[in-house]
Amino acid sequence: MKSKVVYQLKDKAIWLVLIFLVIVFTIANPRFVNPNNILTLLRQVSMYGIASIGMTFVILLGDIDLSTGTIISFVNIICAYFMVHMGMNMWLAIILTLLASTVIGLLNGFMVSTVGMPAIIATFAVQTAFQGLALIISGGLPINGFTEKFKVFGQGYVGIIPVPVIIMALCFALGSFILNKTYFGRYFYAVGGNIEAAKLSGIRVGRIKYLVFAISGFFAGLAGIVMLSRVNSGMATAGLGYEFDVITCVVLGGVSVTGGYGKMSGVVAGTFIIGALQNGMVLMNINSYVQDIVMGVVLALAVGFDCIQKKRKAN
Amino acid sequence: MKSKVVYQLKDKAIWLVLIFLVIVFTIANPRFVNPNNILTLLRQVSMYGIASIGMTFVILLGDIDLSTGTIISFVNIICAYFMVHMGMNMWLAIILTLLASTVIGLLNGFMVSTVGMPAIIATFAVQTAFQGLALIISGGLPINGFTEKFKVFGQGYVGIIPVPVIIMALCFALGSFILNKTYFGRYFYAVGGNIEAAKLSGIRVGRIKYLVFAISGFFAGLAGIVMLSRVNSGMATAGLGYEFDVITCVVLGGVSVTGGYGKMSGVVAGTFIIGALQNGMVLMNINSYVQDIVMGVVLALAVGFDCIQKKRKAN
Amino acid sequence: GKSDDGGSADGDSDKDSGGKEKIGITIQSLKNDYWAGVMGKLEELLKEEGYEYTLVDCSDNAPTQVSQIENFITSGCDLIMVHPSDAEAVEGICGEALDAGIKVMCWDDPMENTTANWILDNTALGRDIGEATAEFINANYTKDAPAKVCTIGYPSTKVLLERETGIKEGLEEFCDDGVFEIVASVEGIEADKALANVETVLQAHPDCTIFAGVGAGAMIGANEALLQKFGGAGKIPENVGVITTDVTMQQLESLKAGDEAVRAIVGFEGSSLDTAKACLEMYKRILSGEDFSGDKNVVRPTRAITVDDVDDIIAGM
Amino acid sequence: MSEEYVLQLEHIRKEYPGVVALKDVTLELRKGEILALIGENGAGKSTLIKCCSGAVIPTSGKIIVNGKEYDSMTPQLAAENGIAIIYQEFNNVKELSAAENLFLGRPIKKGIVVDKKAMEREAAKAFEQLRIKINPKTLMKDLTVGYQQMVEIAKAIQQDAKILIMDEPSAPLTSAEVESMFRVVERLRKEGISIIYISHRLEEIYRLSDRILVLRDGEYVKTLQTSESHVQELIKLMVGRELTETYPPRGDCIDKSQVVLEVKDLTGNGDENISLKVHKGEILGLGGLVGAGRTELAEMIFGAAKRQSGQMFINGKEVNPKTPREAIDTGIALVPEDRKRHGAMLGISIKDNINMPIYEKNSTLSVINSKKEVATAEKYRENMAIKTPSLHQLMKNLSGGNQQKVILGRWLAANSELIIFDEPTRGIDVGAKYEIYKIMNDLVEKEGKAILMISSEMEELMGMSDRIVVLSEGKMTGELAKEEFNQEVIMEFASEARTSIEEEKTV
Ligand SMILES: Nc1ncnc2c1ncn2[C@@H]1O[C@H](COP(=O)(O)OP(=O)(O)OP(=O)(O)O)[C@@H](O)[C@H]1O
Ligand SMILES: Nc1ncnc2c1ncn2[C@@H]1O[C@H](COP(=O)(O)OP(=O)(O)OP(=O)(O)O)[C@@H](O)[C@H]1O
Ligand SMILES: [Mg+2]
Ligand SMILES: [Mg+2]
Repeated sequence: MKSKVVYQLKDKAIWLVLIFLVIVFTIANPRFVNPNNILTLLRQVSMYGIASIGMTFVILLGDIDLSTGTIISFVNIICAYFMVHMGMNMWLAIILTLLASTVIGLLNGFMVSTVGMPAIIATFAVQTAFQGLALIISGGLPINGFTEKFKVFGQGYVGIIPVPVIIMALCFALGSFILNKTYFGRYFYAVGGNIEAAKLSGIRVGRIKYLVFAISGFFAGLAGIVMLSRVNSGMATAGLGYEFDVITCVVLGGVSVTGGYGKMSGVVAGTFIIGALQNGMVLMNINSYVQDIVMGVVLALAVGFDCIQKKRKAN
Repeated sequence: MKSKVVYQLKDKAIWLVLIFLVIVFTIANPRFVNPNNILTLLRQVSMYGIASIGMTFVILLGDIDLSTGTIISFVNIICAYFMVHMGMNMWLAIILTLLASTVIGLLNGFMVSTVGMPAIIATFAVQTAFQGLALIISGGLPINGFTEKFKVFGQGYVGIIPVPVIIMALCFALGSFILNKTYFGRYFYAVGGNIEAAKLSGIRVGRIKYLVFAISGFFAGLAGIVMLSRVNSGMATAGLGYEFDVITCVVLGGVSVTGGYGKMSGVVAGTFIIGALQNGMVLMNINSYVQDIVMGVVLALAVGFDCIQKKRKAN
Repeated sequence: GKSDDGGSADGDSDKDSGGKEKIGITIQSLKNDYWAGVMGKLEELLKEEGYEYTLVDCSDNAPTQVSQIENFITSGCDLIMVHPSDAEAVEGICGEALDAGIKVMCWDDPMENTTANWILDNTALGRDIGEATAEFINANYTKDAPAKVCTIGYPSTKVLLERETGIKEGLEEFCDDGVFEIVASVEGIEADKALANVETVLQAHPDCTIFAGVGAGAMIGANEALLQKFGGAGKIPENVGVITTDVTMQQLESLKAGDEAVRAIVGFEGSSLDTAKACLEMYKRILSGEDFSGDKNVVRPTRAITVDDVDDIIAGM
Repeated sequence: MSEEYVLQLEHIRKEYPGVVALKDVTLELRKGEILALIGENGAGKSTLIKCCSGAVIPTSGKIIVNGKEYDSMTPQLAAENGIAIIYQEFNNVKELSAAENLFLGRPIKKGIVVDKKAMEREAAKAFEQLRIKINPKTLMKDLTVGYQQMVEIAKAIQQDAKILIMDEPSAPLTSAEVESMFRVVERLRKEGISIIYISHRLEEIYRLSDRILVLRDGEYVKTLQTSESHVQELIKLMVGRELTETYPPRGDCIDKSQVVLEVKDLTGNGDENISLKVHKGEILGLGGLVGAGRTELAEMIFGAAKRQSGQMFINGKEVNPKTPREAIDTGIALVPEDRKRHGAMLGISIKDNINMPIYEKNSTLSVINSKKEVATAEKYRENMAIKTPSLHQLMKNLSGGNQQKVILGRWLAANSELIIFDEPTRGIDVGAKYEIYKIMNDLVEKEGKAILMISSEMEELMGMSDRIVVLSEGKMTGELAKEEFNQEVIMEFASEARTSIEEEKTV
């Protein structure tokens, strides 16, 4: 009973951090809580949010995906290339693009699962190689000139709610559903917690890894498409460094990097915290060098606090 | 008996890769094996080599240090600042700088060991925060105008051997000595192999982590000083992304990212491979996009090959 | 746009509260000495004149920049200056800013949804670098012993790619016939990377003497490599040279020293201060409500800085 | 008074979230005695002794060593005070040599440089004393489980400890190895060293100890003089009730006409040409010494390890499982030997642990039927009498015996026809043992399952099996019917291939 309370409190703690930040930023600049700004903020983090679903699964397995940023870039380029240089139908381009990103994820899965490489190395290799490929395809130049229709994913609205925010919300819902209601979710926790035991319980761990990396690739691809639509221009470096932003969202959200523990709701909070920080600090007119420091310190404090809690509880 | 042979072969395999690369590049451009070029190549990788000592220890522990690049940048700036803006004596500046880099390492150690944060998060937070700090100190501007004397670390020669190459060689020798001969070197394997057993055997694991991160900080600092002297100008972004180059050297060298296994000699080979690739591809005038792809593929193949070997042996 | 009412209404209340106009500035990267230098001066000027401003960089990431402009709109800026990572990417949001009654200025690109553009044609800038290099080559080489040239670029960024292309065009255009040959093209935006790559090029082509690059890092790295190759300042042959753009103190000092490999720097208005002043001038023109509808593209001047006028420039850094 | 006791644990209390592992436990160890610590699984024995090394920090209570009082210990303090502990779980470093493991944490060194030669010399001496043949240079990972445990024991002895604590040291050892360990332990007692000895094997307790301390459910029950106590009394104190028979009776339920599992000439994973049959309703015992290759055989049958050649039949149909999943789907289950590593998923709930192999079956379009999930878990919690406040309790908060029951529940839920038990009662107390035997009986008797049971405990093997197959060095060396069961014969078969190879190994 007591342990349940402690756990719930822990899961809630990250929301308290979020509330605290919101209060601070609101005091500094009341515009922060303007509904308009909140929607802007949500739209700004939508790409992180979407990509974080797959990253959450990967991290739950105790692995990591450093290729997310490159997949976003690569997808940016090929989707733009399909539509602009090949004049492909928008939907077809999107489907092919998502397919491609999933296949890159499968490649990660292959290296991690079949070859047995540590995820950090495998996905870093993919990151490096596909960055080069994206640059070759684009020749280093941005690709633009999409149809108006394509703008809807990143710039459209349903009522007053921006479409990317809706996509993000749907992704979070889907992620939460997969984790809590399907057997895949149970498997992720089992594999992340004790891979040997999971294997001997009949879980095809290899396939689960393929699946999870493919999912991670897929969501990175989706984030890439939303980004492309949002900025209306495909750049081969668009996703550079995104993986760490996404990892930060996930880890802030309380997902254990050693695998086996974490919740989707925490990741939602983690994502919002990053959004609030990025948005709020600009509203507060904080020097961009100082912003780096704040980001580092917040990450250290949030995760550090969590770790100290855990340590204390363990004794 | 048999397993010993397999191990030795495995440790040698990376040297075979190196030899293979050397042959390929020599065929492509015979200048590659020109002693002059070999020395140039060694000088080019000297910063990787120096920083890789600490990284090897960290990875042997099963941790990772993402702050290496930032420490290099930070050290670049403060050493330059001490010498140029504060007119400090060169040696004093170097000592203070190395002290500072060691202290940053200790900060990593504190977060990992005392707070209990996962190394990847702790060192990433430090990376972010200190990048900001380096930019603030320098105001984003390069700092230059060092004494002639200072150039010796990066540009000097002893006979025909560049000083940075000598420093690298000494560092490798020291690293190897620590790992094989000293008791704390053996502790690194113990902690990386089975942290619980190490703890219960009375090894002060906490201190070992402090020590290893401090060492990693120290060697990153040393690499930063060599870089500063070599480039003759301090930039706040000088080390950006270096951590992954260094990690690549270490991992190519056969050090297991899950900790507990690896040798200094492998890291030497890994470092040379990266050097040969970077140098050889420029000699061959390979497009820089393609260079990325090659890097990614080589990393994947080298580590993948190793993993398959291991897997096969396990069955 | 959704931000219309909120944005402009709040903007008014800000002005009522006393201060001068509020300016939001987002540039590609502040982690770069050229930009840090110019922006440092601009900040001084803005402070002096009592402007309220926010200065951020987007780490060369278009979506981040879009977000930053969104935040500027929210925070009620009167003028947004964007130095776009990708001009096309910020068109949409700049349009929203205009809709919200905010003036928008673009640095570098001839954008659509802006009040005015302060433009620099990077291909043209590259061509200027090529021209300056060509002058040096023409003066030192002949058809029989053509110059071996290495270009130092950074093809992952659009503007720098354009610059590098421009350099090659400029060389073709301004060099005498057959007087040069490009033997290598390497990457090098950071000094250490440029240094390593130039060293390697010097191994592959020991007779490579001309290095034309896209920025400060390329110059510093190439200069160091040459200094090391020839054994220090004063020992560099007359016909060896490094020519790039960007105006930073270290480059200027190397140029001024005269005995290093730096031969010319292609700059813009002059010193960082000159550029900052010119930029502020643009702000004032835009904020004063000047009508740019005729031709909103204000082209920035470029010029080659050589040993002769280097002192004037240094004074304003 | 403090002179009389070398170690006193006073009023120790240890709380974990949701569990009180120890409630006000007091223990006093006299100089030169062997104090046995017994209790059911989860009684808190390991937790208590971990307080002596700082591996566990007590919530309250005092630790008095040689008159010095501490609130909690650290491994360093323990070492300084001459306390050495052999833990229940393995505590070695696989990539270091046996010698380095022996000196882990206190290497022989000159300055900061380690003296490997000296360590190897000393290690060789230590192994000699224990009469084990291990090359000190061998990497730990190349040693079998039994040898690894012997290194642990050698390590504790090597420390010249004044107080030696051993947590189930005999569990992975063969009887010969246990014998040589006993000789050493007795010698140490003569030298005036005080020893705490934990074991579930009561015959060991009687053989060694001077006094016995009984724990039950984290509470101190009683301390007895060994010479004045009786087995029945001890069991009663531990379990809190009377236990009549060690092995519950089982009716004749073997259906000779139905062969559930047949393997023919199975080779691979260290085993050669294994052929055996298990009938419906039969328990086939698999005997042998440590390293005989029984676990390897189980892994092969279960698809967890690759086989090179041979055939396998389930109910007469040839099967070829390449993964545990395929094995499970053909009706095979494996209750693994190493519970912590291969069985229990510690970070997830009891409910999820039980349901893991059947989730796919109980899902429509991959969505779990949560009613069925809870019902299944509830059913097996009741059937197995798993002690837990809630099915949502994480596995790690259960004691070893209860974890084993959860894992059993998992395989019963999977409704397997053949269940392989690898050391089903290793490290499990008498009470829980009896319950597990009963469950096994029910499985063959009432549900007509077939069981393949690997056991190193001779009594268990003979008490539970209908037939016994003996392996040695990966080869089948004998088969005995129930009437032929005889300890000496089994031992003979078990060591058949062994003697020759052992000599070769030490070279
Ligand atoms: N880290 C932990 N977190 C929560 N509960 C724990 C933890 N470690 C042990 N416990 C609980 O403490 C109790 C005592 O466990 P302990 O391992 O000391 O028993 P034991 O007597 O050694 O049992 P066994 O004979 O199975 O080894 C058990 O109920 C167990 O579930
Ligand atoms: N991968 C392998 N390759 C070759 N030989 C192996 C391999 N794994 C184990 N062995 C050998 O097979 C034998 C069986 O080892 P193991 O200790 O698991 O046997 P066991 O009969 O299951 O013992 P226990 O009684 O502890 O269950 C040992 O001699 C071991 O050295
Ligand atoms: Mg125990
Ligand atoms: Mg076994």
